[in-house]
Amino acid sequence: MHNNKYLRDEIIRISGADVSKCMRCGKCSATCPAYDEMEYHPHQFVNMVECGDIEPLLNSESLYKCLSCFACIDRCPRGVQPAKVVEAVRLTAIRKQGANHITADDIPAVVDADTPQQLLVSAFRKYTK
Amino acid sequence: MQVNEYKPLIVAFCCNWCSYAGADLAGNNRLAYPADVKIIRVPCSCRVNPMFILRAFQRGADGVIICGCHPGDCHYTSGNYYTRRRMAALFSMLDYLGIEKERTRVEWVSAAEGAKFAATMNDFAKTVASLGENKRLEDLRCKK
Amino acid sequence: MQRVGVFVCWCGSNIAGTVDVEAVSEALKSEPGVVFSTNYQYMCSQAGQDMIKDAVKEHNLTGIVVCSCSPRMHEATFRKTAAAAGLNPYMVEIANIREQCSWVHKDVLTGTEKAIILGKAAVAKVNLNTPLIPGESPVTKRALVIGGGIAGIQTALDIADAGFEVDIVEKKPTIGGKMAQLDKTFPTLDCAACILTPKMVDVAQNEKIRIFSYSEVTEVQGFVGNFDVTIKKNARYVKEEICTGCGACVEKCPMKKIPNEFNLGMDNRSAIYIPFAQAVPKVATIDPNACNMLKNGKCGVCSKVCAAGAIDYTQKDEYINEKYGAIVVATGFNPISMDKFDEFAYNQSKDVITSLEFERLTNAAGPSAGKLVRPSDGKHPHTIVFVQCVGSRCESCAEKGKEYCSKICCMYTAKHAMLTRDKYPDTEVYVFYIDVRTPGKNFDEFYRRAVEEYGVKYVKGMVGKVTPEGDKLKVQASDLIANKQLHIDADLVVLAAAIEPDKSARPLATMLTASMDTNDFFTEAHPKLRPVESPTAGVFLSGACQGPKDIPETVSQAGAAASKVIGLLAKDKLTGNPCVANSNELMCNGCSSCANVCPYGAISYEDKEFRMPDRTTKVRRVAVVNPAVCQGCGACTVACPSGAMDLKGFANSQIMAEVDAICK
Amino acid sequence: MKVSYFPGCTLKNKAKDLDMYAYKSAEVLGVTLEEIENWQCCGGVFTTANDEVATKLSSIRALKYAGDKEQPLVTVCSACHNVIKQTNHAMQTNSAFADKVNRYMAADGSYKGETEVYHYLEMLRDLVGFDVIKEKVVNTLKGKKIAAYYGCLLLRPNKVMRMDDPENPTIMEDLIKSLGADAVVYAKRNECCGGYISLESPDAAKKNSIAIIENAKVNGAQMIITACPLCKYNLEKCGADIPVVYFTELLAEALGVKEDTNA
Repeated sequence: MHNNKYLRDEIIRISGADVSKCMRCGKCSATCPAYDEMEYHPHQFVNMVECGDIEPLLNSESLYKCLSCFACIDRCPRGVQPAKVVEAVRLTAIRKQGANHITADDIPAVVDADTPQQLLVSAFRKYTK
Repeated sequence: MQVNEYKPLIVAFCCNWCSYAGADLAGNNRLAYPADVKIIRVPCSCRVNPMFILRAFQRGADGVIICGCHPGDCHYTSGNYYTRRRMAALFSMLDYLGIEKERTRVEWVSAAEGAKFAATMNDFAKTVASLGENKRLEDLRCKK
Repeated sequence: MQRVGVFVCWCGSNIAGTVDVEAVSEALKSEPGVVFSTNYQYMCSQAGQDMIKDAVKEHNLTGIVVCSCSPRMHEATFRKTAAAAGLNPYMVEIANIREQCSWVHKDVLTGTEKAIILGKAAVAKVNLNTPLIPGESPVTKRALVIGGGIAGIQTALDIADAGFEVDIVEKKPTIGGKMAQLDKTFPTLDCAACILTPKMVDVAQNEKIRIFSYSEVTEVQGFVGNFDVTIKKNARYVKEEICTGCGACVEKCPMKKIPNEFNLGMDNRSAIYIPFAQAVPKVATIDPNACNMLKNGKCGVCSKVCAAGAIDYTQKDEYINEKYGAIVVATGFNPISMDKFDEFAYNQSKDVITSLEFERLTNAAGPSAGKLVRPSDGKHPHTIVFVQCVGSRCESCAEKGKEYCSKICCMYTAKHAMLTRDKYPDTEVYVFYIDVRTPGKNFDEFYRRAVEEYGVKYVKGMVGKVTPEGDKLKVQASDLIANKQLHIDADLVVLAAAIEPDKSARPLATMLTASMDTNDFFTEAHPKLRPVESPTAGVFLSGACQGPKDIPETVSQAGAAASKVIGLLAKDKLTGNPCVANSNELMCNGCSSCANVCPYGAISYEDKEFRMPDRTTKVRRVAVVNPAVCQGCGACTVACPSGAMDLKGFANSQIMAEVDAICK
Repeated sequence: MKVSYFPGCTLKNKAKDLDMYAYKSAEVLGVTLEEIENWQCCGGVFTTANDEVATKLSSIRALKYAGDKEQPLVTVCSACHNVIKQTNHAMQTNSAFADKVNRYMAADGSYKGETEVYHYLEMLRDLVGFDVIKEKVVNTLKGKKIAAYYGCLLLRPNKVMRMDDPENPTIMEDLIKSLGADAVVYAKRNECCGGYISLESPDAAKKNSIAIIENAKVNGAQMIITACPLCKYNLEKCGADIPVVYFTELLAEALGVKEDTNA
């Protein structure tokens, strides 16, 4: 298994989440509304970050599936805050040069007459740097 | 060349039931704190006579800390409440005399709080060390 | 001048690893009063103790300083050694150079330096020690058991068996506790009522045992051997001695819509009620918040139908004072509230229940007469989901639940799942678990049987959300082994709620000055060696008030607590702590400052005649300490304005000498 | 009573109703919403990472503006509320973050987290009072079965938001009841509608939204109210066959100020 200690520590630092508190109950994944869209699920994010197995996460579409609905944060019995871990990994990915997940050119094709500004603003904040 | 770092002299009065046991627990868990702290066992924090504290400062102590059970948890029901009141008055007087109030402290440490004991002592020792040597109440005749 | 011997212990490498023991014993040799100083590998061993005894004889020692582990560990040991050598045991002082020196400092130089100073302080103190002789106090040969569940029942029966009188105080109208609400018990599956109710009857019939039901302890004074306890007997508006428990009043009472606590609100009872058929004492109780007669003076039906004339609407709360030699706390547990866990929809659907409610649902005497039905519509559930660890094992920063494992849930859930599959094979049963914890005799075998023989589906994972929709409960959960999110349409969801100490425990602990942990479980005097005693002398712990426990454990702890109580009550006299306050009557001016701060009322005043220098006599009021009541806190010594009050064993001069030694 | 008001980007555009009815209703209830000058978009979502500072400055400017006027800051869009409240919480609890922020803010003066942030719903509950609203109702909504949809942003993370019980909230239900209608309680009212994922994976958002609407309908809902433009968009987009309206619109209707705004 790939063990990237530097990335691991960096992700833990910017997320402010303590992954070592996880007791492997899987409640984050049980509660996740985007579970079916994800290749790696919230509990795997926590576990893989703890193990330093981060490359697969950085390259996974799962990063862009988390809704930041914070259900996992509120329901985790251990206070691990999985959503913050996912966010930290996503930032690690998109902060690289040219790694934005969407561009303005993608937008006209996906908006309709009712699309609220909020949707575009949120998506850009989540997907781009 | 060896640099002689200033080491404060700290007297800690610990009640037998909570804080002394808390100090023991800190030991059991190998939680380090400075050797400058010397503990005197008393049955209850309310046994600490202001006289003892004055004597300690007179003899060159740099800080005095009193540890007792948490309010409401005193083995003798109410001893720590007496401590709290008496020490508030004493410390304010000492402050008036020039013994900064950072050199005196009352802290509640339960028998289960080994970590708190060590943290308290580390913090107190650091605070006292930052104030430097206490000379205000020292009886120079005691110095040989 | 004392002749002091110093004995420095290596404690193997525990002390000798960080402290140069040779240097310590050498340095202390030159302290005033020291005539002998040595060091040894294990001072507490037989050889070490013999060394002390020999030195006492050889060097005519009058005082001993042992530089070793904490006095909380071995002070008693070395006091015995001193006594065996013919010294007064209180001529021993311990310098704690392990817990407070070698274990917290890494550098040998600093460690040794500090050890020497601590040793000097102990020598300075022992120089001022005086022989102390403990006082004696009589023992009241009666025990009080607080709580009438299985823990309290077993403790009371065992104490009574030894021939001592026992009183049980139970706040509910009947004894029996949680066990009376259970259906079957794991892992043998015998019926709880079948094994509990005979014991309840034994209690009722035992002439050594008195039951104060519907009562609570309101005040505790005194100390080990001599507790003075006030018990409040709440008015039940029924004369206990006369009521026959026939139940006519219960039947005729017009107020029938009161939620029945015994069935956890799943059915109703009347305003006058007997909690269950086998209640002990089997007498009716009127609920003052529900009774029309008590609320607005209109009704009186129960009084009319009572052939025995037991109803008394004017009954008042009664306070009883009683003396006890020992007190056993057996206040038990409760499941925690599910309010903070509504992702499981406990407050949104009747068909989401706790495991204790499930017990009542499957109990033949329960609200559904033992038929497993949904509380909402009375239909048979075909799919049941059990959720483990609801509120247990939560990190404190999660702001809900308890940090500890509730210990009993894995086993009772296996039991529930197995019994359901046994009785209703058409039911699908899922158990969502984080870990299955089954350390107990025949426990794991039991759990495996549930899986292998009864086909219970154990899923490693947690339920995340329960959504009531129509007559289904949509359960969204994770299956960590399959790495899938599961969606199950369940008919009934059962939550294994964490357990917590009864709410009455905290105020009781304050009354008893018994210590508790942060979860409000009572602390034991030693977690391994004194598991059924509270650090407060004379107070003992039985059952779940000390920590989560199943029935076998509770019963064995109850028996252990009883044996400790019997050991105490078997003594005619207790030797007290000699480190008590004493007043120098020549200095005392009778101002009462000391009596005002004494938490035990140990100080009284006497008029005493004094001879004056001019040969006249004068009568003065002076303080006198009752050594049997004084606990030696020392509050009075500081309050005394004239310096007359001092504490034996921790005298002003002794502590001052320690301060001097440290600050030299 | 005067309060500072942060409308947010969508309320000036696609969600004009949410904004307009918020003003109208507040007026009836004796509250003046003073719109913050030169407010900037909150960003739509709160970036949880500790080292994100610039993305939170617009919220801090708004907070400081209200703080300088010694007014509470009221928001009405769930997203704005979430972002601003979480930012404020970070200012109060994370001193390293606060230091960095104040270095950026040097020109405007420092801010420590002293402003109180209220969602419009909290303002109704805590500053106005549902009993007061009840008295001001002119068009009672009696007989209507209305389901409140909270979504995720109003309630979570509960440690920061502290609006209500995050798993069984009642604030919107209490509002519905005070307007005379029946509140439909359903478990999925705090589940996510899909949020911004509808841009990339409309089907995923659709699945979530359908489940929510289904759950509300099974429990008897004839209408859904929400505080979030994106929730409204997602719930409508999935093919809802019951109306989804902003809670302020419902409030305005009950208070009798809906018609004249239309006129």
